[in-house]
Amino acid sequence: MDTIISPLFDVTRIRQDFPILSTKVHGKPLTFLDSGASAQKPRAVIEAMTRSMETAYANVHRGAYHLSEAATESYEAARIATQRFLGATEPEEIVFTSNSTAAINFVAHSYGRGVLQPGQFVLTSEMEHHANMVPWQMLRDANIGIGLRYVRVTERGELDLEDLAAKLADGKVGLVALTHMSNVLGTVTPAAQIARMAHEAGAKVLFDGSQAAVHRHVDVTAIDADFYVFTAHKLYGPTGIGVLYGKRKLLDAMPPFLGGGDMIESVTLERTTYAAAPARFEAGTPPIIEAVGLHAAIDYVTNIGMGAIEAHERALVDHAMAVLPGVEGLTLLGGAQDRGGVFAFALDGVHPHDLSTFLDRHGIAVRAGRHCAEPLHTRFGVEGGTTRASFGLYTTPEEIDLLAAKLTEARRFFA
Amino acid sequence: MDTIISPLFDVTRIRQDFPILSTKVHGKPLTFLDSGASAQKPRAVIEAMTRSMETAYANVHRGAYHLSEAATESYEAARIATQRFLGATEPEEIVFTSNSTAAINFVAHSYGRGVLQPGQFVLTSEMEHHANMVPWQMLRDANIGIGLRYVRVTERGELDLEDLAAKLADGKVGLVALTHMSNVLGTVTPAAQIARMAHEAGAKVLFDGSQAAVHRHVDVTAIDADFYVFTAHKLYGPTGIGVLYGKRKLLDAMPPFLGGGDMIESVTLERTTYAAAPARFEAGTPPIIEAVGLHAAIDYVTNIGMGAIEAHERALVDHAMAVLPGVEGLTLLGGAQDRGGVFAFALDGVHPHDLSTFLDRHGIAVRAGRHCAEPLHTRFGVEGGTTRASFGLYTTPEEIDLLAAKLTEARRFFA
Amino acid sequence: MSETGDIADLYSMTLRDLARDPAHKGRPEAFDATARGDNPMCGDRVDIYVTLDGDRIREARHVARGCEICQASASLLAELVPGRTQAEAHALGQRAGEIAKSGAGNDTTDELHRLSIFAVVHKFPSRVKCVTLAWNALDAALSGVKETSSE
Amino acid sequence: MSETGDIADLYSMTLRDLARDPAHKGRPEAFDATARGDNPMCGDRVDIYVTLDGDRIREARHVARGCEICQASASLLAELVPGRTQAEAHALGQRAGEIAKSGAGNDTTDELHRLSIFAVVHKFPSRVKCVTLAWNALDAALSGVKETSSE
Ligand SMILES: Cc1ncc(COP(=O)(O)O)c(C=O)c1O
Ligand SMILES: Cc1ncc(COP(=O)(O)O)c(C=O)c1O
Repeated sequence: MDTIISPLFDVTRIRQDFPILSTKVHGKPLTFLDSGASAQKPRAVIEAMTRSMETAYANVHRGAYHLSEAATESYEAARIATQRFLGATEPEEIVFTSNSTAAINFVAHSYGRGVLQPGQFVLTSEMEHHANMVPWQMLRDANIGIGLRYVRVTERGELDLEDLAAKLADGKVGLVALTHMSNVLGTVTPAAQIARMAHEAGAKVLFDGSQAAVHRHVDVTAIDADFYVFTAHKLYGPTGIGVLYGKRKLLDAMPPFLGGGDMIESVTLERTTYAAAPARFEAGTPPIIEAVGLHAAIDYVTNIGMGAIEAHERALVDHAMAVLPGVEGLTLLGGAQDRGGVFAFALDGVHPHDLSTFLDRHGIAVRAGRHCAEPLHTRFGVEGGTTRASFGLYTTPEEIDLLAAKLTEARRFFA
Repeated sequence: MDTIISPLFDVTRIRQDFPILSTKVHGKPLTFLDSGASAQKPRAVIEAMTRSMETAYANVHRGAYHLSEAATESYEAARIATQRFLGATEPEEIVFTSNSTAAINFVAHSYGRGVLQPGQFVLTSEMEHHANMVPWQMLRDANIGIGLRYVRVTERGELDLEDLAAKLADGKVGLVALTHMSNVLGTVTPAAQIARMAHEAGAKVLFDGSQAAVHRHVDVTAIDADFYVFTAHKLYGPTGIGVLYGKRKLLDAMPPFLGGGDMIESVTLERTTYAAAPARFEAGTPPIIEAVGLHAAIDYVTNIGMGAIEAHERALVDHAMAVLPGVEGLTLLGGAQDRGGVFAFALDGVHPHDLSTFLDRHGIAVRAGRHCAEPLHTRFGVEGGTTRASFGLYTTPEEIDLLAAKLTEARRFFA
Repeated sequence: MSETGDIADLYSMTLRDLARDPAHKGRPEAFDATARGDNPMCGDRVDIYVTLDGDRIREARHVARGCEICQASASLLAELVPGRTQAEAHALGQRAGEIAKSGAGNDTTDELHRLSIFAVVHKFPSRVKCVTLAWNALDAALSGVKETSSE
Repeated sequence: MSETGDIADLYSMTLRDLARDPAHKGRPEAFDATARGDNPMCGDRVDIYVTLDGDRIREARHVARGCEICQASASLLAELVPGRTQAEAHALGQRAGEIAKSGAGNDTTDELHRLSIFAVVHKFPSRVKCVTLAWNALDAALSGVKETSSE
């Protein structure tokens, strides 16, 4: 198979944008199949961050001088770019946080404690990353009368929509918090349908888009999401910055979470009033340099085109589905119809950790463990963990072939 | 005056380490006097971050492959560097957060709600940055029986230690939370003495070292601080990362704050148990690239020597104290004996905002406003704000002279 | 453009006269509506007082603690809004904001011409808020809100 | 060193035999102390069961759900600790961790020589925890703690 899957998508040229992809690991060319954990960074992102530090850096929002104006402009331009990337209506609906985890915790605190009422429930699923499970458990355990329900996952690794409907039926769910794409099964969930079901049952809906936003074009307005979160480092951007989208009306009704500078309207010793969103939720010096990096990452993927990226990754998924099941002793976790480029599997007789070390010595980076989704592993009876290969826009079919070949070798080695 | 203040400290050479310092603003050489808000970045920091993204990037902690091992090693090396920088006993006492504000909020939530008891008080001061005031107000207003007291500030801009003693006297204060250096007055507080007083009264003590840690050698063990926070972007490091130091015993006793990946020990649908500190407090993907940047910043200032930096800044303060009061119509805020390179002032007849714009057109970056310390401005009767010049290790006496000259010009211009 | 020119352009005679002009300053003894505008970042504060004549503004006055641009904007507001309805006053405020933000100031009507002294502000992006604060407060006063903010 | 060599060094015959060795595996019917070691990141889990003879360990057994290194380490533990006091067993565990971390394994005594199969682990930094998990669990069992973690 040729590496150029689509004439629109020259993966060989794209790989040259990522300096790390030309490094060697243990003397072998790097085969990076762990983008689901964190993606590599294109030169455009690295250079944008460098440029901001070399030519336009200062603290934002409070300075009436050139560098601070320039930094503020870049920071707010990143907000606008993010708004457009997600199809949000206004830039004020975009709150910068430190990662997806912080964004979900924000909602769990500000909306969960500030808006949900005793007797209401949060509805999440067995399929979630811990980031979209532990904050809701902490809310449940805060003894303020908020309960927690889980949507079941089918054998195929899809959300059980009948179970979802059943658990919404009594109208007691105030917030549905579900992943838009599983970081273990690759399953893409039917977000628009879920939002409709939630809204009909009187609930708001949050989507954890940490994986989905990387792999497809997301339009929060079309989906009618109330909250949507993602994290820059998986979108080829820097660490240290994540995104919380919230509908304006909802954000305006939420109390702040963290207190400090930049989120206030006035402070006296006795009483503090808070600024409007998004400032109210951005206490302290924000990730200024990281926002510039995120902006560059959004521009980078947008220039390639989310549609082209999706098509490329769909081709990779098809290729993997053709190749991986041919590896003797390999069992894939889940088999959703709508799935992205994430494959968790067990290899008979080889422990994931041993396998991961073996592959590493061949330059192949995959992840072993439970991928921050312990209940899902329990659900599928693989408490000990799995090995996971996940793709990025720079992944090639040849890399998948190499993986398959080395899996077979590993099985022989550990026999 | 010669720019080389000390033979140990060649400021001309040091300035060459900072690419932005050779840029021009409105056609004038940049005179950056806003390091107190955020400092500029030396090439060493920029390059370390670039290198990490180009050669050693992956998500940390969970990967059994080379790049993840390398990234984990850098991330944990940054923790050890921070531990040494602060004189902490163990690396486990260092928690990475997103900034100082987040670090203080962590303590307000985890220690404030998790350990303090109803009937106890937090004692802070009129002199604090909002970051060390609003979280305690939010704790007070959470209706869990925790009160808030403020230490008075003297005319000179020092903490009133008699008032501190009086407010500790009834033994009801559980936590003293005070700045180690004011970001408005420049006042350095007697941390070791405060800690002793707090401990004698049965209270723990947190220092907001956001300013102090930049200007002097800090040793949390010598001070006997229970908590100490600072923020990398003021220490010539990147945005997106801050530091919470906490004594091991205290951290171990605190419940987590944010929930998600990496902070758990085990997760089931019903029950989650949490990892030990610091992991328990670092939910989600941490600021990996930023930790590398912070490490480089710590190495940078340590190589120059915190003692040399302190001496350089002391000379700058002396110079400013000799020059600024000579500007007609200028009133300095505060006049503490022990002070760092931060000067807030009023210029008779000229509004700070107008002044800041005027200075900007001469290439001089200063900050106008209330510097996230509104109650302090109220205390000193300057509700409308002040203009603030703050120094970094690259500041020269000539820059202070230029400021003084332009202040005089501004007064004429706006007369 | 020379940078001294820049500064002198911003702080034009017209602007500085407006900033000092006592005619529109001070709390009136009686008024029908008032609101306070606060800029938390810089500490600027403007109180706007309005007397009404049916659905039209009869008089506006201000007490401003702020920079010269903020004061000038409040004075110009007080000069321009008498005789206008709430909607008209709001539209004028929007226009003032646009002019300050984009520099587009080639309107032909007289009032709009007066607003064009703020066109130069677009070269000083952090100062746009200084222009809009008083207008936000006026909007708030006319719609019965007590406080507003330019952040 | 060739990379195949590397892998083969890590998964030496000795290590793989230990990992499979049934002699020290299985939950005994009676025991005096037990504890569980969990590695939350990778899902490894080791249960250690100890019977005592006064202040000395008589026997140790394990049930390990983990990689080969983890299993081998648990088996070697079960082989080495009988006859030792809590303090001696702890010291041995510390030594195992040091060897895995630093690669220093040139001890002369017999038991320590056995531990040196883990010296190669220092070239695989993320695997050090696989060696220490069982030893942490033993420590926990002997001091009455029920669970421990290698994170
Ligand atoms: C004394 C003091 N405390 C706290 C902060 C807050 O730091 P950050 O904005 O990085 O959270 C600052 C700086 O803004 C400060 O000067
Ligand atoms: C589905 C999903 N949700 C949430 C997260 C958490 O993202 P972060 O660690 O950046 O907060 C991840 C990635 O780790 C993820 O894959």
